[in-house]
Amino acid sequence: GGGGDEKKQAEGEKAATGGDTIKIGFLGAKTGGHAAYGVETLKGIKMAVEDINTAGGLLGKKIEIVEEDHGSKVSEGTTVTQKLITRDKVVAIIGDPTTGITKAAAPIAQQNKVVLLSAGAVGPGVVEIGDYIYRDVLLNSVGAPAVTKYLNEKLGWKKVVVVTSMNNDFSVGLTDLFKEALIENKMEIVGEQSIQDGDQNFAAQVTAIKDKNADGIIFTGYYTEGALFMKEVRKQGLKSVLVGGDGLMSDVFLKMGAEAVEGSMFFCGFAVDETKSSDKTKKFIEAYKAGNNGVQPDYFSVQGYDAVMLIADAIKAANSDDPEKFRVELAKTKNWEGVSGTITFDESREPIKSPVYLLEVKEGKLAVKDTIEVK
Amino acid sequence: MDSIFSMFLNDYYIQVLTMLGIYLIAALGLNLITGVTGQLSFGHAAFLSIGAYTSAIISLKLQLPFVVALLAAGLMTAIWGILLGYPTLRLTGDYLGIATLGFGEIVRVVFLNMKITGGALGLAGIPRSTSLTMVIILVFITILAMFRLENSRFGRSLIAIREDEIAAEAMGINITKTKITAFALGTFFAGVGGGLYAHLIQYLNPQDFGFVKSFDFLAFIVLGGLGSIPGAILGTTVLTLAPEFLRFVADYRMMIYGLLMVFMMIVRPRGLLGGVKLSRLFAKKKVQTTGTSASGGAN
Amino acid sequence: MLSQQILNGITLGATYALIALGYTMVYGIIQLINFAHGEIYMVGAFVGVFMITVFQQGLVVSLAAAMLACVIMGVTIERFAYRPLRRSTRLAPLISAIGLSIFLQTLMTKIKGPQPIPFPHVMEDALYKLGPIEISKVQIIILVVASLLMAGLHFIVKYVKIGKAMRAASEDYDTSALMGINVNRVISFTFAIGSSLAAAGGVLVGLYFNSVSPFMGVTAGLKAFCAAVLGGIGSIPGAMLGGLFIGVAETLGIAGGFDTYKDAIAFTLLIIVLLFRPTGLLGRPIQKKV
Amino acid sequence: MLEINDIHVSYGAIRALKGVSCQVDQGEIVALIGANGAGKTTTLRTISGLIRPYTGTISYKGQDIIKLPPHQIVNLGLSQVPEGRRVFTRMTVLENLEMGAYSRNDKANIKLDIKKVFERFPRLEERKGQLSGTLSGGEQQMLAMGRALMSRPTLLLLDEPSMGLAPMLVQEIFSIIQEINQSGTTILLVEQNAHMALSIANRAYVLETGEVVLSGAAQDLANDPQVQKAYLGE
Amino acid sequence: MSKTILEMDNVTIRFGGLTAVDSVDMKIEEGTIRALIGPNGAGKSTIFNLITGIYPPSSGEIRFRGTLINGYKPHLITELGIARTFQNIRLFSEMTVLDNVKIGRHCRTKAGFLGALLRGPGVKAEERAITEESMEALKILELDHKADELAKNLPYGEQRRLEIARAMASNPKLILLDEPAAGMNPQEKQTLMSMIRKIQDKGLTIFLVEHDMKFVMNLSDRIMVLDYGRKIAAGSPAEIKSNPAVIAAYLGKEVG
Ligand SMILES: Nc1ncnc2c1ncn2[C@@H]1O[C@H](COP(=O)(O)OP(=O)(O)OP(=O)(O)O)[C@@H](O)[C@H]1O
Ligand SMILES: Nc1ncnc2c1ncn2[C@@H]1O[C@H](COP(=O)(O)OP(=O)(O)OP(=O)(O)O)[C@@H](O)[C@H]1O
Ligand SMILES: [Mg+2]
Ligand SMILES: [Mg+2]
Repeated sequence: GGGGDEKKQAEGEKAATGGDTIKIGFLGAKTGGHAAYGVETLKGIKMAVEDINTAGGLLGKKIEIVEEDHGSKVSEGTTVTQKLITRDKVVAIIGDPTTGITKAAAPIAQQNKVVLLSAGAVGPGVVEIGDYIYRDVLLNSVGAPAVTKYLNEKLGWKKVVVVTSMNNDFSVGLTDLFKEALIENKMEIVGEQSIQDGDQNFAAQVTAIKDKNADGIIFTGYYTEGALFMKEVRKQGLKSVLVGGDGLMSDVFLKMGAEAVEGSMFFCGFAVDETKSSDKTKKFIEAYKAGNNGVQPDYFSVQGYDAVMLIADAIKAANSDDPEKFRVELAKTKNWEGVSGTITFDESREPIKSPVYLLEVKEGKLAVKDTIEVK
Repeated sequence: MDSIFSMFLNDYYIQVLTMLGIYLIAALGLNLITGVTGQLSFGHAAFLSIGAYTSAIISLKLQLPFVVALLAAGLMTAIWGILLGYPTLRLTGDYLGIATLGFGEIVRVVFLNMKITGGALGLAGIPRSTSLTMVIILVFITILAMFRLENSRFGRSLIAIREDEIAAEAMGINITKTKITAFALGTFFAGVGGGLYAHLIQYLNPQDFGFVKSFDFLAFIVLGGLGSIPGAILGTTVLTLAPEFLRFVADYRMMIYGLLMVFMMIVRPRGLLGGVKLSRLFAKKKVQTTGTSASGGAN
Repeated sequence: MLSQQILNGITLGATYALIALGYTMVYGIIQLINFAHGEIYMVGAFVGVFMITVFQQGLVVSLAAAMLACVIMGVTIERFAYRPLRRSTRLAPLISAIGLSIFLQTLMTKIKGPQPIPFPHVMEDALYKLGPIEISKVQIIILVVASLLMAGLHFIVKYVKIGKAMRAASEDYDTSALMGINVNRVISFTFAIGSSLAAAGGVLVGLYFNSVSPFMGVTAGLKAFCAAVLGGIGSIPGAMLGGLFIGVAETLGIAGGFDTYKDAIAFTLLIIVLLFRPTGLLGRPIQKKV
Repeated sequence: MLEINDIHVSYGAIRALKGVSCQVDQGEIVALIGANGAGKTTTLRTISGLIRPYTGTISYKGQDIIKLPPHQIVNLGLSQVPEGRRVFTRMTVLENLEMGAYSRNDKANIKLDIKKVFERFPRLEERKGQLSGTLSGGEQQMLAMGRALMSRPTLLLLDEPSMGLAPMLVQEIFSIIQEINQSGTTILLVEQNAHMALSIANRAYVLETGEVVLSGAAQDLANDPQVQKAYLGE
Repeated sequence: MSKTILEMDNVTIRFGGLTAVDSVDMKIEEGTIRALIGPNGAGKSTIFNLITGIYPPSSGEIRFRGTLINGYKPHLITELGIARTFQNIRLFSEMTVLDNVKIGRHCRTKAGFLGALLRGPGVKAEERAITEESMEALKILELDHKADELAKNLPYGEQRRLEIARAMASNPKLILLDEPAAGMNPQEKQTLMSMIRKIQDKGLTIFLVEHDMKFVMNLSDRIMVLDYGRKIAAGSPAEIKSNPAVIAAYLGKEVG
């Protein structure tokens, strides 16, 4: 642990003496298989930083983002975390967008007493690593039961097919939660298929579920595979709609899926519907679109944005950029309104986002189908 | 001793160096298999993962001491090395490489589907028992072991197999047994490396041990100079540290890294230290090795 | 159901085969596992998308443009990254290939972003009934184009002298040169053909699966390579057979409930085949003569 | 016809040729003899363009060929039977012969020439479908010779064509060389079997450690006591 | 005469449709030099390959000092006491001359990988002995001054001799030489002949294939002639020289 305090001082030349910026690290992939998530998260982070800095900064200082790529490798993820902490002296790290690398990075942050806030890790066992570890996601354990109940009670679904992306921890975790909820609601799983992130061809899986007569498809993976899967579903002439988690929330889903994803539904912590969104969300979406050729933001960018804002608000509240102090304020976050939804950290520091929105693709756009309150 | 390190080095450097040490151990193992014995292995990362998971599970489920976990990791990996080697080592050249590549991918998929490894969710909460001191000691032990292996009756038979299998067999070398022993020894070190890795990173995910990582190891030893212990060390060091040194070029980092590999290979086709032997480095008399190609060559 | 799945498998296998041919030809001549080949396939797919979206070209022109672009790329890569290593250890160009593959992948990520992009909609999703099975228009196009390309290749290699020159050069550069063979040209030609087929594969896959991404070359490349070896690396019919074999086996594996092990299916088959036929299904057995 | 002037070649640090000059005239048989490692093979490989000398000139029919790639040199009618046979082991006997005719396009004549080769070496006809890697050493040597003839060379370079051949075939090979020569092909012959080589050659050069130490009419050299002692084993 | 060291009984091998060695019977007596001659492709190298276990015979029996060795793996046969050289030189080209010969000692020594790792006194002593004995073998072939050279850098003739030295190092009872004089000039052949005699004097039996008749006739005690896989003659050099069948199939004319 803290054996390196003097050396930290000696090393940190600029960072320690200057003190005119507050450094926040970005941990994520800009290359390799997870690059899409990292790059999107970073976009949101940068927008937030710009908003704060143009509004005069934080505690009179500007926020500076130190971005590092780990190439989607766990081992490099830990190295990057070490670097951000010891070389760059960041007070907080935002990342990693995936649960796996977050779990590898979290013990290091915890040990060095630096706040780590993941803008994407939804899997189990993250915040348990220590009291410096946070996340601002909509927990699947909140979303999945809510949506399942809705499917059963409001839409009258009885039989479903479940599709999981086997090498995606988000998907594997979400499938487990959906299955529990399905049992609870006495719904039947008539078929199960697995895919992998990065797959492009789903002909075999779709053919295999074709004659199952399911009411719908529960798809727990991410947007690219979701869109391509639905393309294949339509190509094979199947009419079912797809239901999934917020991993589907991306412009890619809409663009790549086109007509095929029409009617697809997923849960999400915030509304992107132009009529129902909060002002904050609306503003963010406008700003994001303006900077990205009219593309809609996804789950990673909004949460990246909120991650910075959450930390900034905690620093403001603590009136200090010392992680030991502002993490206490962070833990107290209640009914905090962000662009990705309304967040409360419960006593175990897990984020609770309420209400949960069920979004539906309608005429190529996202619309709020229903709003589900959770406790 | 670790506290001594941390007086001079910050945690970032310690992390990088520890990782380098782990890669060195594994790369030297591969060098024994591919560099010295001439048996292509494209599945080294899978052996690393077997060691990593074995040690992690032993630490987590049985709470045995780290040394035991490490040793078990090495042995378990060697056993798998033998199990794979037995049927496949009669394949020659690239076909063997491909079989090991396939094996590597199968191992990854199996870990992805197993309960005890946590599947795609990975295995977290592994105690951080690996220290730089320990890794340095193990690196030295590995180098010594490799040096002794290579400069012995056993090592000679490995090189003979690499040079000409038929002649080696005609000289009385039991090809199958020798190859498998080399494979087991090489994978043993991969397993130990894997054990150290698990207890450094504290989190394991099958995705991190794909074929791309296997090729990383191959690149380490080929770029360093196949069959050369100092070569393997230099190659591993250069290629492990390069991505860290290249951080200043930010988004062009991996692009430059890729080009660097091509460039270094073209400049030194036999590797950075191709043909350099540890024993010769220390020997008084310098024996000149000559290049194989003519001054001009065709075209 | 079964016949439907077999058709799915054959379509997938046809695309594997197109990529596998490049691997097998390059391997056949310079014994190099050209790991940058998957990336050439990826670039081919992107060029196709580019032609359709930016230049508003039809499928045929776009396909031709992608093939041409990749020919240039493949030949250039050979010239600068592999040729200087021709007489060094066999693993040297392999490392060079890995370096190139990292380079091309990150380059494309930098240019187009890491997100997959949708393949433009160039035709209707029509379905035709063929007895118990349904075949889509895209599937027909893939099967037709792949068959034409493979038949063309077969013709070139079989009836034009270059095929024999390729085999000779693969054994011994110097002696081939003594036969009057321009070895450099033959090797360039091999890369040209292999790259153009990969590009075609890229465009067809984009069309079939509706998306292209900077990472699409990795798995497809690996599977195709596996197909090449399974068929007997160096053998052109072997690559075709291997591609179809893996495509069908994988599809049936998924249909048969081994979907979680999908990626292991190809490799398990491969290892089994190699144990019984150490040089692949159609590979020539290695003759031992002392 | 062929003129080599002061060529120097080195392999890394080893200097293999230190200024070799020689010439071959139209219609001649010229023998190149010398101990192991004298540089005979290196000389032939340099002529064919497989090795670039760092100085010196080589001209063939008045044309400077030193910068030409090997395949173009072959197309000028300059063929070589390389040392150590170098047959294409994974191709059949017949395919090897076809490779020899690679630069030709007259299909009918190629067929005829293949027939001629088979007449000369009946053993090859018996083995024509066999992979040449599994041929016996001597059979491969016959194949290498036959393959070179398939290009209908005007100048043929032979590197130890009698190595590993049975006594009867050695005689046969030398009479074939004479026969080819009589039908208009000029020949540069490298041989360990100096005795036989000198008996059919018009002129000869003796190479020692990369330098020409003796040259002259073959007859004279055969009677030279120094040559007799060193190369003829008498 | 002395006792038989190698015996072939009705040995046949076929490759596809081709019978490369056809019902060959043969006995070699201990301590003699036996030559095997015959036209190219007669099956001489194949007989060597059969004896050393590279191919198993299709039928027939091969006995070495009374032991049936059909189907034994090559390394076991070497251990029993048969060593060989190859028609196409097969040295370990990236290894030094000395290391090449040390490999020859492999089957007479024991240290395994554990020995290598621990390097106990026994292992060190063994290694010293290996070096000594290898140098001995090099001396016989007059290559000791090149011990540290890489094998690939030796001239052709010396490479052939190195192959013999390497074979000698395995302490064989019987040594098979496949065209040992090929590619050598007359002078070198002369020295090689005396070296082979020296080897014979050490009590070894020599079985050689060679196309140089002067070499064969000078050196061998008995000669066997093969044509199309069949034995067509056997006898003393003088008998073979004048055997009309041998002249017709192989020699072309009488050699003197
Ligand atoms: N590829 C090579 N690398 C290094 N040295 C070489 C190479 N080829 C030949 N040499 C050296 O060059 C010299 C001349 O060799 P060359 O093969 O020309 O001799 P040669 O007269 O043909 O001998 P031989 O009768 O054995 O065929 C020798 O000293 C040889 O060791
Ligand atoms: N593995 C094999 N497959 C097919 N044919 C083979 C094989 N090995 C040898 N042969 C054939 O068997 C015959 C005998 O070959 P072998 O090499 O024994 O001849 P040899 O007597 O040693 O001739 P040389 O004097 O030319 O070396 C040859 O005709 C050869 O083509
Ligand atoms: Mg020579
Ligand atoms: Mg022979």
